[in-house]
Amino acid sequence: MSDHQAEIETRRTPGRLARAWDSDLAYSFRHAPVAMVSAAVVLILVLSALLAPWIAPYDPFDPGSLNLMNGFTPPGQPNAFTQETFVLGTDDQGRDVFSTILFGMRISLFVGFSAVLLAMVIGVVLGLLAGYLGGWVESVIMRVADIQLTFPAILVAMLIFGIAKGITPPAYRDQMAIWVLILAIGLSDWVQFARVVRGATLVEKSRDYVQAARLVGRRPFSIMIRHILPNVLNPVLVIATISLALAIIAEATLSFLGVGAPPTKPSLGTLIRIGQGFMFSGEWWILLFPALTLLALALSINLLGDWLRDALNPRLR
Amino acid sequence: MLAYIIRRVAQSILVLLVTGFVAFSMFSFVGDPVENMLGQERTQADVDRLREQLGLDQPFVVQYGKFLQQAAQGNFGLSYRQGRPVSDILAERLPATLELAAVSGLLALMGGIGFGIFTAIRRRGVGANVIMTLSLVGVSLPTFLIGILLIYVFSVELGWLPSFGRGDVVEIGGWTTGFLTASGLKALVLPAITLGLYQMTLIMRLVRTEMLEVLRMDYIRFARARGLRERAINFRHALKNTLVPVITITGLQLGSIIAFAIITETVFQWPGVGLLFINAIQFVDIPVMAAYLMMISVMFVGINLIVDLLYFAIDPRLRIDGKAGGH
Amino acid sequence: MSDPVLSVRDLVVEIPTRRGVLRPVDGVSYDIAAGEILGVVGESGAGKSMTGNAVIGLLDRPARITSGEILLTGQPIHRLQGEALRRLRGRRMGMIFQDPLTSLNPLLTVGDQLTETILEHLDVSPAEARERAVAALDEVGIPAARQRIGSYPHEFSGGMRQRVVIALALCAEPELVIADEPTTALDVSVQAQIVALLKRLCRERGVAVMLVTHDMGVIAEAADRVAVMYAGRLAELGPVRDVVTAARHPYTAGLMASTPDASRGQRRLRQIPGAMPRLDALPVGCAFHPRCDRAEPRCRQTPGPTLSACDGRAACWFPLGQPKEVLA
Amino acid sequence: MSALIRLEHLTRDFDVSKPWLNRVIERLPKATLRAVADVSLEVEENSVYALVGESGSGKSTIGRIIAGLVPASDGVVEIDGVDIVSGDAARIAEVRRELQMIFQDPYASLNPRWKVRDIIAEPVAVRGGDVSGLAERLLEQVGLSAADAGKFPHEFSGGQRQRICIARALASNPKIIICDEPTSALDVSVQSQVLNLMSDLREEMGLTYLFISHDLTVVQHMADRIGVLYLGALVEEAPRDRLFAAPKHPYTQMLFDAAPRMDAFGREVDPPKGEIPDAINPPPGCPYHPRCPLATERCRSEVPQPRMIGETRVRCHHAE
Amino acid sequence: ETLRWARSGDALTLDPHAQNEGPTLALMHQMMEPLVLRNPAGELEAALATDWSVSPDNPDVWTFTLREGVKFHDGADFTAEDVVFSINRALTENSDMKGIISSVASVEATGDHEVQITTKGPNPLLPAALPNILMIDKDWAEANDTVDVQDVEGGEETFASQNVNGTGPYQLVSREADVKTEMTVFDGYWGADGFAMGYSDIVYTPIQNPSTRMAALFSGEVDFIQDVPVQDLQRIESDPNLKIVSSPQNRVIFFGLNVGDTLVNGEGENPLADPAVREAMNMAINRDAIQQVVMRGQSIPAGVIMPPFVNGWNEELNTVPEGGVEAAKAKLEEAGWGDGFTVQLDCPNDRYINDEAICQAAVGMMAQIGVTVNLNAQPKAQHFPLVNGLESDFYMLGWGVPSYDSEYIFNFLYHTKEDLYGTWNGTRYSNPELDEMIKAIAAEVDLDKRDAMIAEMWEMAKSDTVYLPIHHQVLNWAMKSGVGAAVDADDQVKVKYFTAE
Ligand SMILES: Nc1ncnc2c1ncn2[C@@H]1O[C@H](COP(=O)(O)OP(=O)(O)OP(=O)(O)O)[C@@H](O)[C@H]1O
Ligand SMILES: Nc1ncnc2c1ncn2[C@@H]1O[C@H](COP(=O)(O)OP(=O)(O)OP(=O)(O)O)[C@@H](O)[C@H]1O
Ligand SMILES: [Mg+2]
Ligand SMILES: [Mg+2]
Repeated sequence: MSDHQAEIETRRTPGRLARAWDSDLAYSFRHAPVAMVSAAVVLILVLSALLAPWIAPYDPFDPGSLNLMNGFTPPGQPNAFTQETFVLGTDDQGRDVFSTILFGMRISLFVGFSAVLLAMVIGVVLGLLAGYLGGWVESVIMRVADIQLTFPAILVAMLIFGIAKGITPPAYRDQMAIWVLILAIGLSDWVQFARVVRGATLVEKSRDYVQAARLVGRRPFSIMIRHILPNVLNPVLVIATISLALAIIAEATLSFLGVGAPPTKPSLGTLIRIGQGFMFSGEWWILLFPALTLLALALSINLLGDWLRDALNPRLR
Repeated sequence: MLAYIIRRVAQSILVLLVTGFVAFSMFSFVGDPVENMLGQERTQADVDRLREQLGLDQPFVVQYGKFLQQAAQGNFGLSYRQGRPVSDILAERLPATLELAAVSGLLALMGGIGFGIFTAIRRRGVGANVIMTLSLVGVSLPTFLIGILLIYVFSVELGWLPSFGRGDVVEIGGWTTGFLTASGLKALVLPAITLGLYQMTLIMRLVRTEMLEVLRMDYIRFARARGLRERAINFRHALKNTLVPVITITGLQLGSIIAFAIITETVFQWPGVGLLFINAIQFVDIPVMAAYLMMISVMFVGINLIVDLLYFAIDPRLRIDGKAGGH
Repeated sequence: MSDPVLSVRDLVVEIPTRRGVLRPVDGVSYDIAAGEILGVVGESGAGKSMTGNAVIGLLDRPARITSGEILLTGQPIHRLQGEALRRLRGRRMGMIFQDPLTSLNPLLTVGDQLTETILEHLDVSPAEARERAVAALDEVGIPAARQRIGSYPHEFSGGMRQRVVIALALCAEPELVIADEPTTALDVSVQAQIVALLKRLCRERGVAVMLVTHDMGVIAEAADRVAVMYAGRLAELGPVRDVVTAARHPYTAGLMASTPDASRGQRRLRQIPGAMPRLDALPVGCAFHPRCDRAEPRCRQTPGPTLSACDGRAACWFPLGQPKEVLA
Repeated sequence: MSALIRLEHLTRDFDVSKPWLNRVIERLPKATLRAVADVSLEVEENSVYALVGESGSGKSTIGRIIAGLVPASDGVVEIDGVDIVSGDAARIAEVRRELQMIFQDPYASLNPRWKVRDIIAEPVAVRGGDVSGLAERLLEQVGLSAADAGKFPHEFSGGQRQRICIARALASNPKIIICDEPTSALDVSVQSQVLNLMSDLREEMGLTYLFISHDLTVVQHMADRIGVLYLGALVEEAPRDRLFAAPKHPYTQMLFDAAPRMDAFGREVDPPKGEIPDAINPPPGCPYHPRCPLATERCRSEVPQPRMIGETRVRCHHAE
Repeated sequence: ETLRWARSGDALTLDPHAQNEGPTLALMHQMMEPLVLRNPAGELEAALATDWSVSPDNPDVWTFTLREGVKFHDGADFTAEDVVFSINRALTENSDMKGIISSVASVEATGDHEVQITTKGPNPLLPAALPNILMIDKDWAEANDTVDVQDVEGGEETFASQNVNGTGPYQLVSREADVKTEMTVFDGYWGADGFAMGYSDIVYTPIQNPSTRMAALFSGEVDFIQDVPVQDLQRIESDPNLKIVSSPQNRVIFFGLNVGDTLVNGEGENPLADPAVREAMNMAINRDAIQQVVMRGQSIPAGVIMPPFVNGWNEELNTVPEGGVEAAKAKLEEAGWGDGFTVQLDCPNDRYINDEAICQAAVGMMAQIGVTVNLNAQPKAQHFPLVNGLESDFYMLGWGVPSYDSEYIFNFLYHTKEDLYGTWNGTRYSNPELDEMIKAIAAEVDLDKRDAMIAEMWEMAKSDTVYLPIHHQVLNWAMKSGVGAAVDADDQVKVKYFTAE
């Protein structure tokens, strides 16, 4: 026995970071070129969105700084009236497309992250409750989930948008749009989290470590949070990643339907909505660059999610 | 089985009631229909009179009650916008949406299952990886943009396919179909692809994941150990088991095709219920919005029911226990 | 008697992993004759299943046979691939897995699963296949086989399911059956039934059986010869009575001794210290030496010998000559 | 010696009926599964009481009822003189502390996301006790090293995990440990280590074990007194040696005969007939009668009541 | 030859008196006719009435001589009783046209082909109110139980909302609302020889999405579209198969300002109550930039909220304030608002050409003089209630003048908001003197005197700067080069004037 112990001990206990690097996940990551490229793209995009105020040459959200006469400047060419030049051109309001993309991505990412977070919190909490408590709590939650599914996401979003417009004080409407988007996307997305968490909870609940925790007198809520939650997070993470891409796209779709981010503070989706109007008119850059950015962002997140799903599923290794 | 159906129906009615209630509580926020219904020269008195006539001055609970009362008699009122019975309008528009949904659903199902199986069986193959990545491109752009791009390429630049509408339709006993004319079929192509692409990707990924799980099961190993052919193993043993979980989600996805049709129909000016709904929202055509939401609920619930019944058909374990599957 | 039904020679299975190449099966050799039951025992992870899977050609990637040979009635089969291998499986070699519940496809009736196997391998009409299926079920002791043939797996009890699995493995009349822990998931009373059934079939049909288990009792009752595996290698191989009563390898001896046995009446059990090493952390020298109380410097430095290098029974540099001493 | 655990007519029914609407429409009665049927037994302090029986016989359920994880449907459960079914809540909480459990699957009974230190200290930490150094001390006590406290469960082998489970069970200084098949997932060589450890700890700490197992040889090794369960009912109960020497109930005899033996080379006996019946629709009368070679008409209709034959308590009309 | 015609929206009904709305009337004008028509040049032209005059002794009475030999599509003759019926129908409670002809007191048939219309007071502009009052057959309406204009709440749909029996050049073949309406030429049309009548059939399809609409034109699936996005004009022009026809439109776009004491959305003193502040804001709007960039030249900067063809128009009124940002800032400073203020701009996003983009541009322009503007752009169904409910401080509105007379503008936009007057005045502006004059001109029969009064009123109105004019829209129709379309300032297509090549 002692020899064996020695054997275990001789394997040094590395630091947290080193351990993470050494983990299966990290290993699988280092051997998946697609995942690495995607991660790099996401990282670059997220960073440049975060650092937009410092990177972007202009502040497109400051209406006072815009010169309408700069409108429709092609990429890299001087504007006919003002002679100013912009890397990726300008849009119909004379905004620098490059800066607007950076700032717009900030909004898209913020909406995406927050919406997924919201969906995740609601879904995980309800899923845990349904799975752990069972009985009528479960029935009620799962029926509510059914009802939620009955309302297609887009409709939910449109209706929520309507309500919010009705009840928010006008002075806050500008910011409201963002929060409404978050709420709308989040609310229509929680069901899948709830379902998955409920399923995983049912499995975990029957494991003996939960029994052991009950035995020593832990309260149900404490068990749910301290014991079960950490063990159901893997699938949640996978769904969250894929939902993030979906949420960003959903935001774009909603803005096409006219319920998206306000045009004065455009998100990527709003930019695409605006840009698609210029598809035939020759100002291709207004659509192309935001669309490519969205594609790169969503595709990379999706690819990462895909990889994560396979990597976290021990049965597929 | 019977008990199960009764329970589902009871739930469905509840769902419908809640849907309707929620919808009604929201209508007042969509805007004021009266503004649209009266011309520029109307007076305030006209506005007040019309609002009263329409019952819009009542609290929404009362409006909802009235709606329910009428709906129970199969009367959804007149569209504010078109002045025609809502049920007629829906009946007229439904075939377009259903045909589009059916074709895209079929496309999504066949493509999804086919590619799903392929990518699962050839998990590490180049082809599978290419398909996986390409399919992700399809869901990484918003549907409306894909639609517009397709129009740009195939209608404007190449001129192969029509950019809008349903083409010529043939009416058969109150049902208009585009399946029987060449132009009707051509008109279906782009919208169906636009609408089906997203669902196809979802189904494909789902099938792949489930199939990979199933291929790891003992009974698959055992089937191999018995020397069955790969084809028999993949299709007879694995696929059938894969379908059991796939059916629920696919069912829901197919349901949401009708919801997503809103966007596709808007882009392609496809004369279905989705376009109707968008118009209704713009006009604040409350009777149409209410009826549409109810109809969507009924369809979802119906699809759910069918899905659950399919479960019974596929999985013998459920047939015996009679335990409700899925939820 | 000509060739043994199965003959495994210096079989090595390797798995390339991120921590180097593992050898879950390392130089295993044994024969099984027709009508003989070879028991394979060992701790979990010793490589029992891996050996069985290698024989029937069901190694999951990335595991693969890197050297050695497997002969089925004298014919090498370890290089066979795809179609050729598939034709052998089921037809000439059958396999039985541990869990009867998960071994059967829940969505197909047992009759379907039987007939598809029979039709796949034997040149018979569907009607005849059905007859054979009934006969197969009947043979494994399913009452009212003709009626039960349309039943789904979940309609059978655990023991009956395992009987169905056995019928499936045997319905195309293979010469070799690999039974990987066929009774582990079952209750004792049912286990006794299944073991009796296997013995009967083996005897009646002259099938060679490789019976994998970690229950020494089952081996003792059912097997003719026993192979003890440790960390991917054969530790000992011999007639069951000899191995159980007079083990030569210290590991086998320890194993026997640590099984509780009231007749010995001791208050404390003999125990082998430690646990079997993980494949990615095999000690230098004989894999067993860290747990062995007889280990000599030689054991720590040179890998353990192969069976053939020793007396053909125990792969040990210092086999126990006098089993009584150890057991005492 | 007094009885530390006392069960009297303990019964537990599980409701396994279909939903209400199905029953109404399909005219089905309510279905119940009697997992524990009228079990009475006493466990003496500092002894090992073993429950044996095949799968589904209600062993675990009894253990979980005693542990308070599952409520009893009927009967009395007394621990250390406190009735945990109807007794005073404060006292129940008190005796609960004296009771711990070890589970069958060492892989499932440790939370994979927790460090060993936190796992072991949990029983104390939950009640707000002082946990400094506790885990390290216990680890040493069960034969692991204090340095293991910072690791996660997946870094350990099955046997080591079971030691961690034992350490956790010991953390709150219990009097009673319910061991639900603690070694059935372990290899023989490791099983002996764990069994030895358990024996040692019992002696050192004066523990009482309720030892649940289906393995007769293990039970024979560990137990002082053994109860044999069949379909929820305690069909035979006797001190160990008595039981092994002279099993009275035909079921016990069948178990002994069917158990594989290391010395039974090439044994050719008729295997036992049949399998355990469906617990939802158990046979009337003596539950064992369909498989029993001694069964008579009486067995088919009348439920046998426990009788004493010498030191053995048996539920059989024909045992002698 | 068939004209395939697309625009963004469909007619809401075929009942000529149920909806006073552009696309609805545009479709019906192909199939039904008024007594007096406004031709593409914007002039009044004889349609079903060949002659009209006000009675010399009573300024309240007008006599209309009807065209003879006119037939309805079903073959019935067009007579005076149809006119009486139609106008009375248009005056009923459920009619949406009653506002246009609210001055009509009664209608009588004074002969088979003569009617007399009596007004509630002298109304020199009565004929100008009639071009959208379409005539239908009395007998047909009675036979089909569609005498009343549809009442949505009433439950039943009416026959007239789905069927047409007019005298117009085209008759209805089939109609699927929102999908397709097919018309074919009416053989018995009285004017078959008098008009171009280049097309024998019309297929009308609404296509909502601008990109799709453009795609349909580019791919040749339609021949003629309205509602052309301004950014696509260039591509159309460069396409040899396509062409654009444009004309200034009868619609002026402007912002309205809340001149009341308090802001709706905001606290404290209302800066907009100060005419100097409004003046400064007016100066800050760079109309040229909007014209060039947002509108791509497709607009005419406006200095007054009156389309150019309206009676009362003069170039001088249309001058835009000089000064630009600097002057505006100075003015604001002077008014005591040098530090700026915050106000919300309510804007429709689906009503006028590039409405949202214009508002956005305005936000930037206001920012340059230190006024922070929060933009609230939303669908028209939500926007207009704000305007009419006095719930906006700063809003966009567009105004067309179907009567081609200034009175219409004053009536709706400048008069104090009351039951019948000032309906669209969302500014709280109330000038008793102006109100007086508005009532006075309505009854003034001496046209010269009336014009003088109008000029005076514009002087007053303009100096108060309640509205900030932006531009007059320019109307663009795009079509295949073979289509000879005569563009109409009201955006009203009348295919009978079209030629085909
Ligand atoms: N894909 C793999 N990667 C790494 N190691 C593997 C893989 N598959 C199996 N192994 C290892 O190979 C060894 C042999 O496994 P095998 O299943 O043959 O053991 P066994 O003797 O059958 O055990 P058990 O009694 O648990 O069935 C084990 O140590 C296992 O961990
Ligand atoms: N929560 C429950 N609901 C319904 N039935 C249950 C429940 N828990 C246990 N049972 C049933 O009660 C009976 C006894 O179960 P128990 O787990 O006590 O058996 P066991 O003797 O421990 O079996 P094993 O050896 O398989 O662990 C079984 O038939 C089981 O299916
Ligand atoms: Mg194994
Ligand atoms: Mg148990």
